[in-house]
Amino acid sequence: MSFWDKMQKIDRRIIYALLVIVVAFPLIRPLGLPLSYSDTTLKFFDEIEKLQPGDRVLISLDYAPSGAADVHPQTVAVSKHLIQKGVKIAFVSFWEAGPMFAEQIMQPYLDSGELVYGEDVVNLGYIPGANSAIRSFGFDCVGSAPKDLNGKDTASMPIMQGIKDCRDFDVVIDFVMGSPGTAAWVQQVQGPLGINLLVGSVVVEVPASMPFVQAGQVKGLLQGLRGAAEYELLSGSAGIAAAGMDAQSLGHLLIIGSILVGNVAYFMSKKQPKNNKQ
Amino acid sequence: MRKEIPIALSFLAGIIMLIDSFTPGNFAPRVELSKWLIIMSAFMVGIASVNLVRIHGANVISRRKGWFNSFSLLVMLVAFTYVGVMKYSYPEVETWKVLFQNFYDYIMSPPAAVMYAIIAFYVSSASYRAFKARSVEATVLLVAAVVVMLGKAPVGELIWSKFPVISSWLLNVANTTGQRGIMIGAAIGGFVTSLRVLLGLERGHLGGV
Amino acid sequence: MIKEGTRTLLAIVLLFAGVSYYFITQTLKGKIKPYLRRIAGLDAIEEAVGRATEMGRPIHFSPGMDGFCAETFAGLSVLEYVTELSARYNTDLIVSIRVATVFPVAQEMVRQAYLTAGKPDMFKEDTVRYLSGEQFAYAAGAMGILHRYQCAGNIMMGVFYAESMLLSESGAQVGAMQVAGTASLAQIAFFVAACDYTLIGEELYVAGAYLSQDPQRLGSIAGQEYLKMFVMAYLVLGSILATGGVNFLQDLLSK
Amino acid sequence: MSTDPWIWIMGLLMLGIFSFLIKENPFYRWVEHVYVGAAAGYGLSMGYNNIINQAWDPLVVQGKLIYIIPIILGIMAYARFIKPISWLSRWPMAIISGAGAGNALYGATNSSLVAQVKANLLPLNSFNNIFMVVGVLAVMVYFLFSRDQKGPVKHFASGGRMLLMVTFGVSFGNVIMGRISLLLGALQSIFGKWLGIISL
Repeated sequence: MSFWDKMQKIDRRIIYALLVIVVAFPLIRPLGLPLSYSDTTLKFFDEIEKLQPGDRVLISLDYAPSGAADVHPQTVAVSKHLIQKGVKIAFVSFWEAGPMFAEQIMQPYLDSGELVYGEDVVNLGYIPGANSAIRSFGFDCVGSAPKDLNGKDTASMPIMQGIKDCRDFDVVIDFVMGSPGTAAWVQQVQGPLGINLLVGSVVVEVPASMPFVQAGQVKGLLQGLRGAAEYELLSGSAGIAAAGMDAQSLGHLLIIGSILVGNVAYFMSKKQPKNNKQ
Repeated sequence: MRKEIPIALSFLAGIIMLIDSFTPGNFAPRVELSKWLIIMSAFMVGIASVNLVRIHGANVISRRKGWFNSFSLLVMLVAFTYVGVMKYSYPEVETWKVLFQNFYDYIMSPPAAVMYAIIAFYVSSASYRAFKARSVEATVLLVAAVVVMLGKAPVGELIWSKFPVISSWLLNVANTTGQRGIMIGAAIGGFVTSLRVLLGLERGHLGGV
Repeated sequence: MIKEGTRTLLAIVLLFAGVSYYFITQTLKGKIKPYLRRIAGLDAIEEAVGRATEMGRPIHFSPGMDGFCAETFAGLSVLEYVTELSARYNTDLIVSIRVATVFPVAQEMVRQAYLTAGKPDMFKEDTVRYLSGEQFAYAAGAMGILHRYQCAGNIMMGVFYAESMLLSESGAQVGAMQVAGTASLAQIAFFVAACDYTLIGEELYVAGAYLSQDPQRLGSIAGQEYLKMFVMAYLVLGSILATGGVNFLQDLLSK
Repeated sequence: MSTDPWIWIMGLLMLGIFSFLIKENPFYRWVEHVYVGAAAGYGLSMGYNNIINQAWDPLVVQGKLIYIIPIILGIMAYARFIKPISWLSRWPMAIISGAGAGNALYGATNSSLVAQVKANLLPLNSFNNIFMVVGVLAVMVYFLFSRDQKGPVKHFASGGRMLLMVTFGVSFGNVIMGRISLLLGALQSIFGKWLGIISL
């Protein structure tokens, strides 16, 4: 077996080890590579900048722990910016795991007394039923979530006063990693009611969401951890996402490199005469 | 009757949804039905657990190979459910709340996060093994993938300033075109399948029980 | 009575429903005999089962991650076909399930298929296995199955999310021949990279009808073809008119 | 290094799953089962919460007697486990799937079909527009199944397939970034929270 044949059949665990090293290194020693902003992030940011103190925003948390590393930093960055602007936030979720993320975000502000529960912020909990639930909530918010996560009546909360359907929120943001998510919000609520819809998505879902952005149904889109990093820098508070950008760059280089080496090995071993391969 | 009633119910539910979509204001039966759907879906959650308890309970009782794993599964299931029920029943007791959050943060989330992380490893080994310029088609796929990667990572901009431009054209124009073609076709396919469900022609989900 | 802005939509729904209904009934009556071209990936399924027989290892099948939707229905018709092949070639089959409501249906389907093939004893209690409702817990279980049984074939047909790469790369690691089919846009790329053959989008729906040769399904595919051609004509005409500054066809869609 | 026992549980469970990268092994198998059990328990407790909030409270506390119907329908779903009456479980399934189909008929037509067709009725006056109009048609031709791909149809269809390959390449390249950020998240937990090598 020649060198290139061996390279073709390299043990995958060597690649795995390289990937760990390459991604972990910049976590310990950041390189600080520059970053540019994508259009969809700028549009997202502009929509949020237009909001005034006292406006109300609905945040739909449609993700689970498995994908949280790519989308949760977005939720953190955007919520932080909204709270700084004095905007009130209602959290809801159509994924079982969603409500826990809202708790994580709200808790520090509630503990410090910066926000008052039921007035500045509310966690409407998880509503089962996927697409049907999104539709039903979109058309009748309080009726579909009569109690919050802790079993308190939502109808009497100051933050929910005057909210009939989702049009009564100034902006609706869906943070999402799959289905039900963007497509359901667009098809079941944005289409019929014409709400102001922004989406923060894991990167995987971005290509599938692009047609909705092109068609104007989604007004702004944050794309994965990089979207979160861009948003952090735009709103002036660099956090965990910005710190991860170097690791992403090196990880990309490794994968591009392995595609190149894999191809070189493929062509070199094809050139050599074969006797022991089919 | 065992077949006709479900088909009739299915048709009725679908028509209520459709009428609501095409008439102004809220169609009252739809508002009610939506709440019913939420309640029924909540009951469905338990079906999966009944399955698990049957399978793993049997493993433990007859001491099959790997019964200890099945036992651990059942212990986790019961413990998590108990803590959750206590948390909702006594929202003022801090212990249950903290315990529930800890179960979630330290037992349920970590394996999920690692499974997702493993994808990164698999993507790298799959790119090494499979992304070969074997044919024109494969080469097209490969080049598009590499250009987009270089356009996305900050380091690509340092290599050639045009990478982000080309990659955003690929994402916004070429990708949107391809996705749109698939989407329009799939919408027609999905329409026809939904129609068959509504008319009771597709009833795989009603059989087998 | 009809909501503003949905009139055209209603007309489209009625037109499409009418066309589909016509083709389904005509095919059922035998007046139309729909023709479907061969889909290359389907030959690969038989090859995978044959190969598994030679190696004496089982085939793994997954009907995807979702409940009863168009893709799952199509996936289950492929399962029926795979079970027939498994009976014909005497190859063991393992079906892993994520959605609780799909479980009894798949189990019944496999049992019936073995019975019809005259090999009822090939069906075992653990031929069809419910793993977990949680996405990655299911994936963890299915990866375990692929490795523990060293499956020689891995067939995945239905809705898939992020676990597509986990399942298909695990299959590749144990050297399984893999055929996947999905309409989940984001995942097709992973299947294309790691599998031997991938059915893309609508090919999956058509595969279901093609394999079952059920006239009612074939009829609806025939109707679909005409609807698609109608939409294509609309697209061409609309763009030509738009070039001349006439936006009649765009406006029509918002009425 | 952390002294919190919960963090240690987290770290060990993570290592258990990671160990699969080296080889399938008993430790992995055990963590796999613990994970399945935890997920089922979490789902059950959420389901309990929802039944109390959405059904039991309205029925018992607010006296909305009509809610007895969906509750009975919900319980009927469990009839599948009792052979002689298992057919009863078809009723709730039928309602849920029928409503889903009704929603899908409207949703798919409205957003995926009409909105996408409308967005693609572009004037043929720029390269991008011509590309999009011709591209969408080519992809749709590739998905025609009632005729064999011969002659001009073949060229058009293979152009469509080529465009699909670009689309999948873009998806793949685009996704890598997301996957690496998830690996990053996991490594931050292990090296940061657990072992304390990096500060967060």
